[in-house]
Order: sequence, then structure tokens, then C-alpha cells
Amino acid sequence: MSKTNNIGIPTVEEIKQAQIDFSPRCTSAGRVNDKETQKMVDYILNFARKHSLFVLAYGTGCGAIEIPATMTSRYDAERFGIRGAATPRQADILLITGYLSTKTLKRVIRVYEQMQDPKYVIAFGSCTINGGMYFDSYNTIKALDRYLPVDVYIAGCMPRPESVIRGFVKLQELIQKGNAGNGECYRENLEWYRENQQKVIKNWDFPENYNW
Amino acid sequence: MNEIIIKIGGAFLTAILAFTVGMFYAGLRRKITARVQNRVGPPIYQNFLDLLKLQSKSTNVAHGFMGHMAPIWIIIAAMTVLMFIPVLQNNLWFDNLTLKGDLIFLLYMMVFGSLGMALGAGQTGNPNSAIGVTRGLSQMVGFEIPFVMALVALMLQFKTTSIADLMHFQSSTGHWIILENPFAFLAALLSSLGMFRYSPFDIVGAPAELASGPMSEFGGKYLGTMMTGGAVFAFIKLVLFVDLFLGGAGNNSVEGIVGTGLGLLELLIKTFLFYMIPVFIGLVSPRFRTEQAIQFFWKWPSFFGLIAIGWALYKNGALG
Amino acid sequence: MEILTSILLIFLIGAIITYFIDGISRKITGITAFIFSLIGAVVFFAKVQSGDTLKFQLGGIDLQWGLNDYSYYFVYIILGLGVLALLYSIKYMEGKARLGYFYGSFLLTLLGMLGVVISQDFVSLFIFWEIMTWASFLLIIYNAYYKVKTKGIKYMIFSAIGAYAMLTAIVFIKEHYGTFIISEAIEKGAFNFEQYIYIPVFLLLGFGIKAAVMPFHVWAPAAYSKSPMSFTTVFSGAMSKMGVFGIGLVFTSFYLNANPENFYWVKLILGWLGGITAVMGTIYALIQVDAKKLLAYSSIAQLGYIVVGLSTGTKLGVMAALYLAVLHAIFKGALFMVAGAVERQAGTTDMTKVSGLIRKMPWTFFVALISIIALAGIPPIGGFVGKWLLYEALITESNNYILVIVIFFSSTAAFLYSYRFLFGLFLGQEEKETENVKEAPVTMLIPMLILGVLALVTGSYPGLVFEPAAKAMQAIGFTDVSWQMSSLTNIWGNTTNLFLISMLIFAVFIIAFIFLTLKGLKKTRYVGTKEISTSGELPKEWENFTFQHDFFKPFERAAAPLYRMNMNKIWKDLGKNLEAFFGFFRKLYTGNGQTYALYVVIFLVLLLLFKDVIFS
Amino acid sequence: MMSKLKKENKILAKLNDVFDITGEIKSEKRVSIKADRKNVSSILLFLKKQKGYIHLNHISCVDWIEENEFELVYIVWNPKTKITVLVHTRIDRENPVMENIDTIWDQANTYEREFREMFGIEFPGLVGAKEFILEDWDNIPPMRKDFNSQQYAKDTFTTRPGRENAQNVREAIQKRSGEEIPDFAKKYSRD
Repeated sequence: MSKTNNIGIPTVEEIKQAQIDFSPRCTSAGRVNDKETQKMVDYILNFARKHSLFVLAYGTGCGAIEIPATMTSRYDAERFGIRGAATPRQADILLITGYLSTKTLKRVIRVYEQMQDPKYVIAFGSCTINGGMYFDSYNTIKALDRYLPVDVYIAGCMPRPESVIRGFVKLQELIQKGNAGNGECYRENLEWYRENQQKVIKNWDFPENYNW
Repeated sequence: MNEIIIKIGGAFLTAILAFTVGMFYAGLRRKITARVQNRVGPPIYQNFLDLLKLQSKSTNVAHGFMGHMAPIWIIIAAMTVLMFIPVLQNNLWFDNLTLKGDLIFLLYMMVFGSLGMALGAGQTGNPNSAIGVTRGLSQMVGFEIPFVMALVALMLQFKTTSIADLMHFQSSTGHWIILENPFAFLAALLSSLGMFRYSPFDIVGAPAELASGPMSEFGGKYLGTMMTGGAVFAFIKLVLFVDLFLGGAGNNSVEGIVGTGLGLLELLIKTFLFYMIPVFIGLVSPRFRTEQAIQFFWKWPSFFGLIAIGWALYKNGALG
Repeated sequence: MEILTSILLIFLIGAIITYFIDGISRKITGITAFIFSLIGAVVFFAKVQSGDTLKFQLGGIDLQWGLNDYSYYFVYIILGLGVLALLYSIKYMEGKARLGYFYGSFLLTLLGMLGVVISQDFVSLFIFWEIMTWASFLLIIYNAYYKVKTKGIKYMIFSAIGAYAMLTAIVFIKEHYGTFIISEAIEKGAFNFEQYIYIPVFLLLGFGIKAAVMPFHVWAPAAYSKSPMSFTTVFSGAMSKMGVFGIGLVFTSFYLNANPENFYWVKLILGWLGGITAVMGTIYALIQVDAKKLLAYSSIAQLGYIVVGLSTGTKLGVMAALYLAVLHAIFKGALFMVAGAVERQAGTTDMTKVSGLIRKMPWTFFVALISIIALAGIPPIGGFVGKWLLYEALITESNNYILVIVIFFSSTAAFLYSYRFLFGLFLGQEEKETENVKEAPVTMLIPMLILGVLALVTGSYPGLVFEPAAKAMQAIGFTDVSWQMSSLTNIWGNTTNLFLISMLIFAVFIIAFIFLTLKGLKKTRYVGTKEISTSGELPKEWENFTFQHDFFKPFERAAAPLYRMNMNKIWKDLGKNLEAFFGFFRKLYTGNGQTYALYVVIFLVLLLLFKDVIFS
Repeated sequence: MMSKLKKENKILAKLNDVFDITGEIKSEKRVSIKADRKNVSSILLFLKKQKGYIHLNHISCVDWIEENEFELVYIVWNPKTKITVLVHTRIDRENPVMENIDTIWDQANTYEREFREMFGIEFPGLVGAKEFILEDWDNIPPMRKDFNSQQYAKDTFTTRPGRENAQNVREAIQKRSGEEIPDFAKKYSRD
């Protein structure tokens, strides 16, 4: 197969290589759980965590309209233990619904850092994956996991409530396996994330010390 | 020595009972709400999972001295009030300090927890917390008045200020106070709607408009402790109402563990039946503004309270 | 028994010396005043026992000074609070003007109060009463030296009304019963509301004005909040108790049960006045934005409780009144000291300007917390005991059941302004203006902490106060007053064991502290008041989210009818009407000779017309 | 035809003899006029005060980069006669300055702040002339045609691999998986 073609479309190898270069620091899906045999207490705690998910729905984009539908009687997300949280202090999941403009990204980062470990991020819709229909927009970010550690992506524009619930179930599986939750990883690779964030956010007025 | 062991064991037994029943009732409320809204709803043990998860948060955010004290004060108030309320009568394990305190003390001790929570919420510096606290305190001034009227009526009618005596009266003469002084029960029932803080009186911690009000800055173990305190307080209020009006529980002649079991069963049935009233009223109610809530409490419930006092005076012959 | 005179002389000489030492060195003025008051207090408690009397003649009037248990009980309040307040003033008044003036009047006020309680005849009572009033008036206008009219005039007018009422009553007592000695007057039944009802009524008027009873409370808020805080501790803590002292004195024959049917209306009216005072003080306290005014109104409310307790005339009720008198002196003194400390350190006590001082002034906050809990009457702190006694007295022993609800409404609404005080000054967001505020100096902290610890101890061991209170009650006509060290009992036999409660609370606190706070304390991140969940927005440095304006607007809307009646306005209208009335008479004197001639002619005509009617 | 458009002709004639404009009737109840930028505010004031065109529907801005001009279109509407008048005006692109009309219609303020930010048009005396929607924007105004949004996005944001050239996604699919391009999609492909 030819290396490149006349209109500059990358080949599969290039894309694979680029994705390896691209690889985000903290992600749950690819992570190998170092302790395969969990202790009993971990098992119990993970069971509790996976069945009580307090969601902070940060309605950034058009996806926010899917959340009420997910919570209503027809789809009833509460039967998984999913319920809304009012403030980041109480929340476990940061649910980012739709495109993120750079202006919003600043607030989202602060909200994420205000949450308490273990904390999970579910990115919602194609705009958070690769920009989606805003691939050439001048003020929406293209790949969320450059700026925040994302646990689960829900593809689609927009994903219907069924797929949203599927994403939650996927996150529950990850939690039970002990993979999910990248708060510590985020804190370890803070300077990498800060570098990416400050590249987008022009005047950076966050406090230096990580003490939210 | 044996006395001491029984006292301490009974105290822990009561605490565990109150915690378990309160949490299960909270889960039950969520389940019933879901069923009424034609949903499946969370499992009934959902609140235990929430509590376990909140306690297992690996980082905590504290706002200083009062932020630390707030959950402790709530636990203190819950435990102290629990110790002074007779859960089962003439049962060795469950009369903890029943005769050592009376209704006035309980009235004031119940405020202790909410005061601590108010102070803790105040120190976080979140404006929503302060607004929620002011709403809660104002609403408390509303519903305390009819409740106190009902209690004063009972005190005057039965010439005692202690719950144990009231229970003893009901168990000795099989007359429940709900029949002896129905207006007092009415006033207390209406004010209990405000005490439970379900709809239509849930503007204190309204998540949509106040970001859950006073506890908006508390997460992790603090939030979990507040949930625990709330559950125990729900149980306390239910037991208090059952003791005052519905004849208490455990008044059976069966000896030993079987009698205790029967008493607990009776207690659960009565508390559950009473608990369903605020729950179902909350399910079908919109939300009152604060001043509307206060004015509601000062109109009909207080009117019933006044009638109750007159009724009590008439009953014990003070009015000729 | 010359020791009483010498103690009064100590205060008098102290006042004079302090006044003149100010010119020599401003540093040692406060210390001198404190030392003199300390000497006076020490000598008093060392040498004077209750029961001492001193008879002497002055200008043909035989006077009698002395102490029984009842007045001794109030001496504890006066001297204890006075000494602590003077120790507090050393740093508080530092660098202010006219220190000699201040401390001299302060010592004179103490002298006056002491004289009031030790005088056992009406003449010296009246004299000392006037000394007290005038000295305190000088202190009220201390901060407003050139604006006397606006600031102190209300207090002056009402004190004058009270003084005239007392004087009238005293003259009538001499007229009808031929004695100035209080005990003799009581024996002869001067206060029995029998034939000369106006005697006790006038006396109650005189004392009730000092005790800020409705409707004569309007002088209190301005006076309490305008005078220097270190004096307001004594003013509100001790001097208002002089009114309580007098009311108790007048009610002695009532407590002796001379003839209860005469007292039915008295106790009803006074009880309701006290209840309305409590409600009014409370609901006006919770709309204040200035901490000092808030405390002033709350003092009025607390005095209302005391008056209610006195008016019941039962053992529990009077015990509640005396206990609350001491407790109010303790926690309200501490709270006014806290307000003064905040005023000195942060510059203002306006709760819309200053907030978030808890990390700056932790000890002050600690004292404020304890005192506020005592004020709100929440166990296990001393205030609860007074509330308990009052309620049980009203429920079990008095027939005034609606008054219970009124009092309970007032004390439930008291939670609101209690929280307002703590939140407004100490909690909330830390402001940029108050970022370099320091803790109060130690000589100001010591008295506050002493008072706070007292409030804490009385919660578990109220018997410490019950013992002298019981003696005092026996002195004013009660027999076999029973009390326990750390448990409360009403006449129906229901008890509340305070020691057990305190132990239980302490145990639960230890357990909860270990399992909640210490668990995972290392992982705890301490955040400032800016790092709150503001929907992700990052607050700017100058932004302040503290919620301070219209704090209890919902309650105000709900209780709007209560806010309509305003005593100030009523008094102003009365004054206007009187002015118009007398203005009419002034118009008769036109200063024109012809008018006067016309009057004479009219008079003669009338005389001629009605001569047979008049001279028949 | 003319009888049908009586009202439109009336307002057009009126405007013609008050101001010097070139106008035409686009359709029924739709009059479009071109005016010099100096007259625009007086025309709008005239329309609002005299003729009852009290409602400002919209203000829009077009970037005519070839003529090196911005075109501002003010759309006003008369609730009585139901006639819409579009006032077109051109302003220089090099130093774009336009009269501020938020004294005539308050809601114009929002539009003008947006133009100021998105096109760099200055409105003297504009209330609240500060950062409006964009946060700390340091490039040329993004709605101008000479601002290359795609290039800016490439430089600023990290795009995920596989999404470099979104126009040719179908070719990319074909090259990778040999799937046939459907006919309706053929005309969109570049080659």
C-alpha cells in the first residue's frame, strides 16, 4: 500500500503512529490493573462506588438536553444508583456533555480539580472526542483528554439515552475492576496537563499550588 | 457492673437500630417515589451504598474549625436525643436515660445539631449555604410554634413533662393520646411536615436553586455523616411521635427476646405508617416559598394548637 | 459597721484620683481605676457579710444601710462584672480621649449601683439611684461629646420620668406609713396594692424603666449601642439588673403572699409586658445590621424573660429570674466584650462590612460561640437552665398558658439573631479589608474567657448559682427553696440531669472526633473561603460573596404585622400632641395689654353672671 | 402590482425625498434601501419616530473583503403596516467606525458589542465596550474573512489523528477499506 497519496490522506500506519505519539497520559480504558487479585475491602468499596454515582452534569453543549431524558421515567438512570449532585464537592462523575469552548474549559478544569478522589470523567458526544462538527472552529477544543483525564467516551452526535446509560455501565465495569479514577494520575502528570491547558487558555490566573 | 454493661450495650443497640431503620426508611422513600413516578428506582439499600462510598472518598476538603465540628455536632445531637427518647417501654435494653430528661430539654437539644450545621455551613463562605441556613432557621420558627403548642397541651392535660410518663399513661390505660387530644395530634402532625423538610417545605436544601443549600460545600465523609445524622433524626422524630400520640411500642406481656422482637415489630409498623404521611404529601406537593411556609404554620396548625390547649384545660377541669 | 462607708469611699476617692491622674499620665489611668475597683471588691467580699446593717441619722432622717442575701446576690453581679469590665477597658480605651472622665464616671456608676443595693431606706436608695443614673448618662454621651441632645436625651427623659415616679412614691410612703425604711414599709403593707395602689405602681414604673420594660424600652437600644462597649458590659449586664432588683423588692410582699387576689392583675399585666418586651426585642434584634444594636435589642428581650419570671411569683419562676439575671450578666457581658474587641481590631461592628474573622480572632470566636449558645439556651451551656426553669414555671405553676407560647416564639426567634451575630462577624468570606486583623490583646481576652468559662460551668453545675439565689429568695419571702447541684426538678417531679447530659455529650464528642476528624486527617486539604463551588467561575480578589444584606427577609415578610407597631413613633406622637396642647395655653399669653384687659373684663362678667351660684 | 405595493412605495418615496438614498422594493412588505453611513442613524431615528418602525429586528454585518468594506444591515419593522425596511450601508474596512445607535434602540447595544468583538468595528460612545463573548482573544477578529479559522485551530488545538483533512473523509475511508464511494458523494470529491 502506498505510503501517501496525491491528496495527503494518512495511511493506517501513520495514523497508528500518530495515535501512539498522541497518547494521553491518564486514561482508564487502556490501563492494566496491577493488582489482579483485589483485596476484599477493595472489592466491597468498589462495589459501593460503582453503585452510587453522583453525577455533576456540566451542560456545556447541546448534549445537556439528553441528561433529563436519561433521568426520566422512561430510561430511569436512578436504578443504577445514578443521581445528580449539586456541587463538585459532592460529585463523583464529571459529565461533559458536548463541545467545550476554551472559555468553558477553564471552568471545567476548576470544577474537576474541586472534586474529591476517586473522581471520574465521562466525555459525551463526538465534539469531545475529535471536535466533531467543530473540527475547524477557532474556540472549541478538539480532544478533551489532552486537558483532563477521561475515563469513558460516549460517541455520537448526540448519543441517545440508551448509549449514555451504556457508557455509565461501562464505567461501572471499570470501577469494579479497579481501573477507573484518574485523580492521582492527573496530579502526578499535572505539569503535562497544565502545559496543554495553558497553551489554550491565554491568561492563566489559577493559583499555583494544587489546593482546591 | 451488670447494670453498666446493659446500659452501654443498650446504648449501642439503640444507636444501631436507629441508624439501620433510618437509612432503610430513606431508601424506602426513594423507592416509593420511583414507583409513584412509574420508575424502577434504586434498590432499597441504596443509601447504605451511598454512605459507604462517601466514607471511602480518599481525599477530603475541610474549611476549618467549624467545618470539622459541624458533622460532630450533628452526631452529638442525634445520639443525645436518641438516648433520652424511650424506644421500647419497660424493656431493659432500650430505656437508656429515659427518665433523666424531659420534653423541654429534647426541644432544645434537637436544635443543637442544626446550629452546628449552620455554623459549619457558614464558615465555608458559600453564599448558597448561608441563604439555605437563613431559610431553614426562619422555617424552624414557623413549625416550632404549633409543635410547642401541642406539647404544652399534652403537658397540661397529663400534668407531666416527661415522655416516659406519657407513654406509661397510654400503656396503663389503653387510651392513645391521639384520641385523648386529637387537636394536639393534628397540630403536631402538620408541624412534623415541616420537621421532615420534604416537599412542600424543602426550600432549605433545594438542589436546583440553592445547590443543596447548607451542605453545598460538604463532601465525602462530612456529607456521609450528615446523611447519617439525618437518617437517625428521622427515626427519632418518628419514635417521638409514636411515643407521644400512638401509644408507644413494646407494651406486651411476652417475656424475653420474643417480647422485644414483638415490640420492635410494633414500633416498625407504627413508625412506618406515620412516616408514609409526610412522604406521600411530599410526593404530590410543589414547593412553598419560605414566608409562605411560615405563614402556613402560623395559620391552621397554630389554630389547632390553641384548640388543643383549650381542650386539655377542659379535660383536666381547669375550665370548670 | 463602718466598712460599708469605707468601701463607698474607696470608689469615690478612686473616681476622683482617676479623674485627675489622667492629666498626669494617660498610661496608668485605666490601671488605677482597675486597682481601685479590685481593692473595693476584695475588701467587700472579705469583710462584708450579709446581715450587716448600719443605722445613722442625717438631717433628722434616720437612714439605714446594710445587706441581706437578696442584695448580696446582686453585689456579685455588680462587682464581678465591674472589675472584669475595668480590666477589659485598659486596652480597649487605650489611646481614646478624656480617659479620666470615662474612668471617673465608671467608678461613680459602680459606686451608685453598690449604694442602691446596700441602701435599706428609700432616701439613700433614691440618692444612689440618681448618682448611678447621672454617671451612666455621662458615659453614654462619652462618644458623642458635642451631640448630647441627639444621643443621650432619650435616656435622660426616661430616667427623669422614672426618678420622679420613685420620688412621688417615696413621699407618699412617708405620708401614709410614716417611714423611710424599706423593710418597715413592707411590713406595714405599703406594696400590697390595697388602698394606696399608686405607691407600688409608681415604684414599679421607676424600676421598670431601668429594666427596659415595654413600653419604656425605647431608650435602651441607643444607650446600649452608643456608649463605649467596655461600659455597656456593665450597663446592660449589671445596671439593668438594678431595675430587676427593685421590682423584686416591690414584689416582696407579693412573694410573702400577703393577699394574692390583689396581685392577680399585677402579675398578669407585668407578665404580659415582659412577654411583649421579649418578642419586640427579639424581632427587632434580628433585623439589625450593627452587632452592637443587635446585642442591645437582645438585652431588652432577655430582660423581658427576667420580668416574666419575677411576675409569676412562684419558686421556679423567681429562681429562673434570678438565675437568668446572673447568666445574662455573664453571657451578655461576654458578648458586648466580643463586640468591643471586634470594634477595636477590625474598626467596625457593622456586619455588612466585616466578616470572616474566625481565623483571625479564634479565641474571641470561641467566647462568642459559647456565649451565643448560652443566649440561645441550648444545652449543655448555662443559658439552657434558665430557659428550662422559666418554661417549667410557666407551664406547671402559672395559669398563663398563652404566655408560654409567646416566650417560646421569642426564644425560638432568638436562634435567628444568634446565628446572625456569629455569621456576620466571624463566619462567611474573608474580606480584603480585614486581612491583617490580629487577635485581641490578652488583657481583653482574659475577662472574656473568664465569663465564657463561667457560662460553660454553669451548664453542668447550675447549683453554683442556685445556692446564693436560693438564699436571696428566702430573703424576699420564700420558704424552703430546694435546689440540686446539677439537676433540675419541677413540681410534677420531672427531672433533667445536666451532669449526665454533659458527660454523654462529651463522650459522644470524643468518639465522633476520633472516628470523623482524625480519620484521614492527613489526606484533608484545607481550602480558603474563596475556593468554593461557584459554578467553576474563579472569584476575583476583590469579589466578596458574603450574604449579609436583608439576612432574614423571608422572616420579615412573614412577620410583617409585628414590625408595624413601633414604640418610638408612639412616643414621638405623644410628645407632639403634648407640645400642641401646651402651645394652646401659651397662646393665651399674647403679651398684649389689651388682651389681658379683655380677660379681666370677661372674668368680671362671668363673676357677675354666676354670683348667686358662687356666693350662695 | 403598483397598487398592491402602495404602502411600500409610500415609505420609499418618503425616504427618497427626505434623505438621498437608493432604494428598491424587494417584495411585498419588504423595502431595501442603501444609504451613506452618515445618514444611517438619522434614517433609523426618522423611521422610528415619524413612521412607526418601532421594532429593530436585527443588525447584521457582512465582510466584503474584495471591496475592502464592511456592510452593515439594519432591519426595522413596523407593527402597523407590517413592512420591513432593510437599511444597507458600507463602511471602510481599514478603520471601521460606525455611529452608535443604542441610544435609539437599547437592544442594539448587544449587536454592536458583538460586531466590535467579532469584526473589530468601533462604535464611539458604546456602552460597555469591553470583552463580550470571547475570552482573552489576541488574534485578529475571528469573523473577518482574512482570519483562517482552520489554520488557527490546527496551530492552537491538538487535533486527534485521523481528522486532519475532514473534507476528504470519504476518500480516506475508501483508501483504507476499499469501500466504494456512492455516486451522490462523487461530486463533492476534489479529484
